[in-house]
Amino acid sequence: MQLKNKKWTLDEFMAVRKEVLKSWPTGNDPLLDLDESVERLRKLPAHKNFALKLIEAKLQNRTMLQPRAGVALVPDHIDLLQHLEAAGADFLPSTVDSYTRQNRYQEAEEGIRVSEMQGRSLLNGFPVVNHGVKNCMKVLDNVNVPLQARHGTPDGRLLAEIIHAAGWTSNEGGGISYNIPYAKSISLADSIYYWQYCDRLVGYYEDHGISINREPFGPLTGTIVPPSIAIAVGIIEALLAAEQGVKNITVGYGQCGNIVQDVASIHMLEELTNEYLTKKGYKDMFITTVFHQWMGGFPKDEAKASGLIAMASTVAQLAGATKMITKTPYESIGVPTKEINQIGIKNSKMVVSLLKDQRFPDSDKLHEEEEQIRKEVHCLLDKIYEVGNGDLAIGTVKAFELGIIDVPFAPSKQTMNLILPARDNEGCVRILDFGNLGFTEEIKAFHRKKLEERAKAEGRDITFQMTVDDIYAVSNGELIGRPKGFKTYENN
Amino acid sequence: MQLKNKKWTLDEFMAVRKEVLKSWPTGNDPLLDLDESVERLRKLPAHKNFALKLIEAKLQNRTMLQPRAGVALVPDHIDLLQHLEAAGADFLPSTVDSYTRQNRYQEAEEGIRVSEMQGRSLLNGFPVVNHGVKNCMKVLDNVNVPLQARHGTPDGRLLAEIIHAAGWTSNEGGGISYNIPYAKSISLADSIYYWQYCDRLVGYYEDHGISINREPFGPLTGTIVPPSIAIAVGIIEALLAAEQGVKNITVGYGQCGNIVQDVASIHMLEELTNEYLTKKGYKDMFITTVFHQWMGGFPKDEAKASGLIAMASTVAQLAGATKMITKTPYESIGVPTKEINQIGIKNSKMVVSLLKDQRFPDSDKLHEEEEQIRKEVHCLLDKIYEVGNGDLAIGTVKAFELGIIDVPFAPSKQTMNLILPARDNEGCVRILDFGNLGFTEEIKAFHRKKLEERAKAEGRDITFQMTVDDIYAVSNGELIGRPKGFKTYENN
Amino acid sequence: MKSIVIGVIGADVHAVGNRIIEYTLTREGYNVVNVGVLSSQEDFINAAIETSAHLILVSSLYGHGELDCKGMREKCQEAGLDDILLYVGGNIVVGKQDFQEVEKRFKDMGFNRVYPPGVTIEDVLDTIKADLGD
Amino acid sequence: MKSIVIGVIGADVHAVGNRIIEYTLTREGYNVVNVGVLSSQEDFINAAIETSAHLILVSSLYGHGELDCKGMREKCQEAGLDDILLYVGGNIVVGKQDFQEVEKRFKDMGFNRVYPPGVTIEDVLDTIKADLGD
Ligand code: B12
Ligand code: B12
Repeated sequence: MQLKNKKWTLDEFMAVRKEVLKSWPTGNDPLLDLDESVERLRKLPAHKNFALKLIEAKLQNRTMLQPRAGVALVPDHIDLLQHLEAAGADFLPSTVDSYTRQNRYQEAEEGIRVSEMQGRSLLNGFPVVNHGVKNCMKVLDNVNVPLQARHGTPDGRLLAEIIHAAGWTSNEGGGISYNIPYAKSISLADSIYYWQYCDRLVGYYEDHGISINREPFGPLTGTIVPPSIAIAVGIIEALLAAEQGVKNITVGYGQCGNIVQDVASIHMLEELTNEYLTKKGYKDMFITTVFHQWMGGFPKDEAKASGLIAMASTVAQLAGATKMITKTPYESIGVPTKEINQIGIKNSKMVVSLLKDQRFPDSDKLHEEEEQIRKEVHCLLDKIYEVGNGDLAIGTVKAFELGIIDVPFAPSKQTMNLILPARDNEGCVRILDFGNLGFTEEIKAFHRKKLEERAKAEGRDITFQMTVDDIYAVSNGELIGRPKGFKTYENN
Repeated sequence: MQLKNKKWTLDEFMAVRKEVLKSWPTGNDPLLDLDESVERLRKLPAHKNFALKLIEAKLQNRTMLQPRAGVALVPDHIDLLQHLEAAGADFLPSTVDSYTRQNRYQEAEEGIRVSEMQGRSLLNGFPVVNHGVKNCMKVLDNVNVPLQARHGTPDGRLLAEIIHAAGWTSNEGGGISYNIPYAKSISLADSIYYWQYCDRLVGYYEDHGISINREPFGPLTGTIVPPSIAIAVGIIEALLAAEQGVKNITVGYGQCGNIVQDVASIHMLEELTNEYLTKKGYKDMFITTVFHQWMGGFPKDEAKASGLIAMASTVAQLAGATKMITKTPYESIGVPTKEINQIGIKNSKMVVSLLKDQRFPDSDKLHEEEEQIRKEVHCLLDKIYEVGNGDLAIGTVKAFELGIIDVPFAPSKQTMNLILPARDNEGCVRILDFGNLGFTEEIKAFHRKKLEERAKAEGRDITFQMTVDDIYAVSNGELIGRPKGFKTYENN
Repeated sequence: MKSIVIGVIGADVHAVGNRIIEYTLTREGYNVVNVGVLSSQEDFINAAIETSAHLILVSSLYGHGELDCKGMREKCQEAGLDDILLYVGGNIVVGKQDFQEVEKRFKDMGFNRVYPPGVTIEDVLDTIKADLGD
Repeated sequence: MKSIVIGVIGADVHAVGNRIIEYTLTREGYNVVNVGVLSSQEDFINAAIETSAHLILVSSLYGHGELDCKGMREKCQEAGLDDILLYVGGNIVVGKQDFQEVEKRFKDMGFNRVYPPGVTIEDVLDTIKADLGD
């Protein structure tokens, strides 16, 4: 295989498909006949189609809600999802367990067995592949809103086949966003290739008149990721997906914490994704945005976690995000019970419905932050196309190799892991160490200036300790990790 | 007595004082010797002085938190307050029961008796007057932050004497704000007179070097009160208090729900209060603001209530309010337990500390709303001084008689009760029926235009039904009470 | 047109629900006699006698309902209002309490219908209609 | 300089805490051997043998800790690491569970110290010091 950003021919796709379906016994299901699946999905009512419901959603003013949720066994999983629907979830997930994510189906099987034996879920998600198409259909039959698989699987090809055949009309992920934060040693060329397959599968459905949504995973490592890096990755994955025939894409972003920066990011995420898709000639695209409530370490106290959840909801709604992924008061502790998951939804729902007729007003401050992000994203994408000689897939692989694009705190060896972020004195995420990041000197100077403001206010140097303090800060109830004894007003 | 806005002489004050102290046996306590009280209060550490802690607070970026809380019996009340302090309350309250508020001390005594008998509080607050100075001192001794009485007492003179003598260094209320929403038939001239007494008492302490804070009750009836009316009342009470020698004043405002309008209101509350105090020649005033989390009907669901609480906290912090009064997840049900009250504080604290380095950015939209409020408040105050021939106390009484100033949904016969508010299409509180309100035609036209936008969007006329729908809306999880079947996007 | 007496009992000044109850019951075609906030048992009873009302609908929001409602049924009987229906609703006790117990306490006091927080006047229109036999 | 082996066990990719643990223990003067995320029991054990480590500090964040840690003590013994200390911490089980029970399960598996969510590496520096006998 020679990776390039080019729509796979049907033959190429079908040849690989044969191998994919052999990778685990559930791939051998007659329900995986593509043409039959197309016909089955054609009969799916519109309110269960993720893509169609998103089109409807965008016309409304309110941000739609989707929780994360998944347990080992089918009946429990259905019960869980029904609880979340009852609490007001507009879209439902099936969060997939970590063994499946690493294609370790044998261990997932063991997890199912022990869970059945002990009567409690020992897996941290729903093992989609092991359960197979029929069980996934059963899950969809028992809910009244669209279903999406949320996972973190570098090679999620069989998973994609199974969920779409079962009528789940959205798949989260992408060749970058489901590799860099979720794997250690899988090459980026491989994961991009795997995700071309997943996108091509969706393209097949689209070619046959079935709308299916795709959602790049915006937050990446969830840990003070600078907005322009997250947005650039989202745009790349949107472009790669569009090439394979995907039409309905939701680009994502994880809350950073400074409200102006967060609103600017959601605006730029949408604007720039559309800009690049248009510029590269993709037509009839339908782009929506998803805002992830704070993806880093949560405070332990449940009331504090609730405060953070509602604050995030305020920002998502004011920014005009189409969808929001909700967290729960148990976030820092462990996978939530269905009741606790409901709390996160209701808490969020209250806020977005209260504020549905309101938007964050235009202001100079907002425009400045937007312009900064615009400049940075353009800069990164220009460099990526450049090193790829115009091919985005090749450019992405090279850019990661060279550190031109780099993701902080990633487990993966496919990213240089040189850049270090830290917050400025108003809590905006900036970059402290650029590594080889493909930024101009002008952009770098801006980041340095912003961090120097903070360093001065705190009376200390700009070091990794700032980053460490910022990583802990939110779980300690602060946004900026100030040094001990710091008093704001001494600097006013 | 002939009401006018003039500092009472010491003799006048002392003469009335004799009568006040006779109104219930606890007034007969030697601890009520004023000069001894002054000396006692001089020894109070700064961190227990409300006024001094507010000065400190204003230098910080974070909005300070204060819950509402009060139960019938002293030991339980102390336990309650200690729980709230532990949860992170920066200032503590003692919310006073409703019998005491109406000076029905006999019934309060009965409430104490039955509460002792049954081992649970049958009173909705702490009966300050019945418990007397010693018990109030005991309460203060057992906490480490300043204490304030929060009540709703048209004639709270004995209450004020008792709490200040006990070292509680703040008193909420005012001649308008503790009459109109809290009484039926008490004349405004009387309640203003009673509150001149309370202010004069604080003036006495101030004259002797003891700082005591006073806080007009900003939210009034808590039910979609148009901001300019609430702000005008706050300014009047601040001016009346300043005349009697009060120096440290916290003006208040209850969240309305449109974020831009709420931020503009907090800004104008502070700006205009300072403007009038300066214009009228009061020197060395220290003005702070307090934002009340949503004061109308709450949603029943506790998770939804938490969402509202955190959303309110976001607004208070971004607006730069000095203090915020917190609500709890039980708000719609009943007086909260100490544990539930803690949840409200922690939830709020998370949000204000996360956002402490952020402010709502300046924008045209914000400035327009600010300018509208400024215009309306000037208009009301000009008219009030006019009908009072330059005397604010007389002007206020007359203006209420004439309906020039009017408070919606008040139980009191002292306000015309003709004006009706409703939300516009973005949720800002506007006025649907002006009664005799002292607004210019230009201002009225603005309100009408805004409400017509909503009426058009909803395809119905502007009637009281809109107001009724708005009153119910927040408890149903919406800000604007839309007619059944309303779909926002049909109008986009 | 049947008469219903409404009002808010005791030292309670919560006026908003009272105003909406008046508006709603009037719209439904009843003769509504509103004694308003801060009303004593006597205020309710006198209004009921004057207007030959069939139903007294007591609101209590502020938590002292239990103290304020004690003896109301007996006072009604003394005043000759033998068959009058007594409803009570709002936030009738202090805090969140088990409603079954609360209901029992008020039924023991002679109230015919007792409502927990969150039940609005709209929710009971059908019950009123049935109870008043229209 | 005493050696401590750290890493994240199983199919777990949570890398942030691991990076901070490396930074903190290094700052405290230990020789930190980081096997990183997605590490098997063998990865930890081999590293411990190579560096004569006194302590293996296992992180498990994603919930499968119970499945992933089973048999680790036995494997250590087979490898001749008879006295090695085993710590485990992070979010070691799925969901919120009674910690006393969880602790028991992991102690039964042969772990010397077992930590609930929210205990950071800073919180255990003193314990490490004491256990390593400095
Ligand atoms: C950021 C994050 C992610 C990022 C991770 C990015 C990356 N590659 O590193 C992303 C988004 C990729 C992610 C993915 C997943 N995550 Co995650 N994640 C988090 C989150 C929000 C913060 C973790 C973090 O970085 N904290 C900051 C660091 C500094 O703290 P720390 O990791 O806790 O480590 C400190 C302490 O734990 C301690 N410590 C750690 N190990 C040890 C060992 C010892 C001996 C001691 C004493 C102390 C100690 O010291 C460390 C430094 O102080 C947590 C929840 C939370 N804490 O709020 C969930 C959480 C850990 N994730 C969880 C899950 C389930 C997942 C997923 C399966 C997907 C899902 N269902 O959402 C995948 C897993 C993929 C995989 N194969 O592992 C669950 C685990 C559930 C459980 N145990 O019951 C959590 C708890 C969230 C939840 N409540 O559901 N996640
Ligand atoms: C607005 C409000 C105020 C305003 C009132 C303005 C005014 N004068 O009207 C102000 C700020 C002045 C105020 C003051 C006080 N309040 Co207040 N207030 C509220 C609040 C937030 C909303 C009430 C409201 O207007 N709702 C909207 C209307 C439409 O609904 P409603 O009043 O509930 O009425 C509807 C239903 O209850 C029902 N209903 C009413 N009566 C009846 C009767 C029957 C038979 C039926 C079937 C139905 C029914 O129909 C009505 C219309 O649909 C409530 C809490 C809440 N609900 O969220 C607290 C609340 C009622 N207040 C409370 C208290 C304690 C007080 C104070 C003592 C101060 C304090 N501790 O905070 C003072 C009392 C002063 C006094 N002497 O009465 C408590 C009562 C506690 C309890 N029962 O355990 C509450 C529940 C808040 C709380 N959780 O602590 N309050």
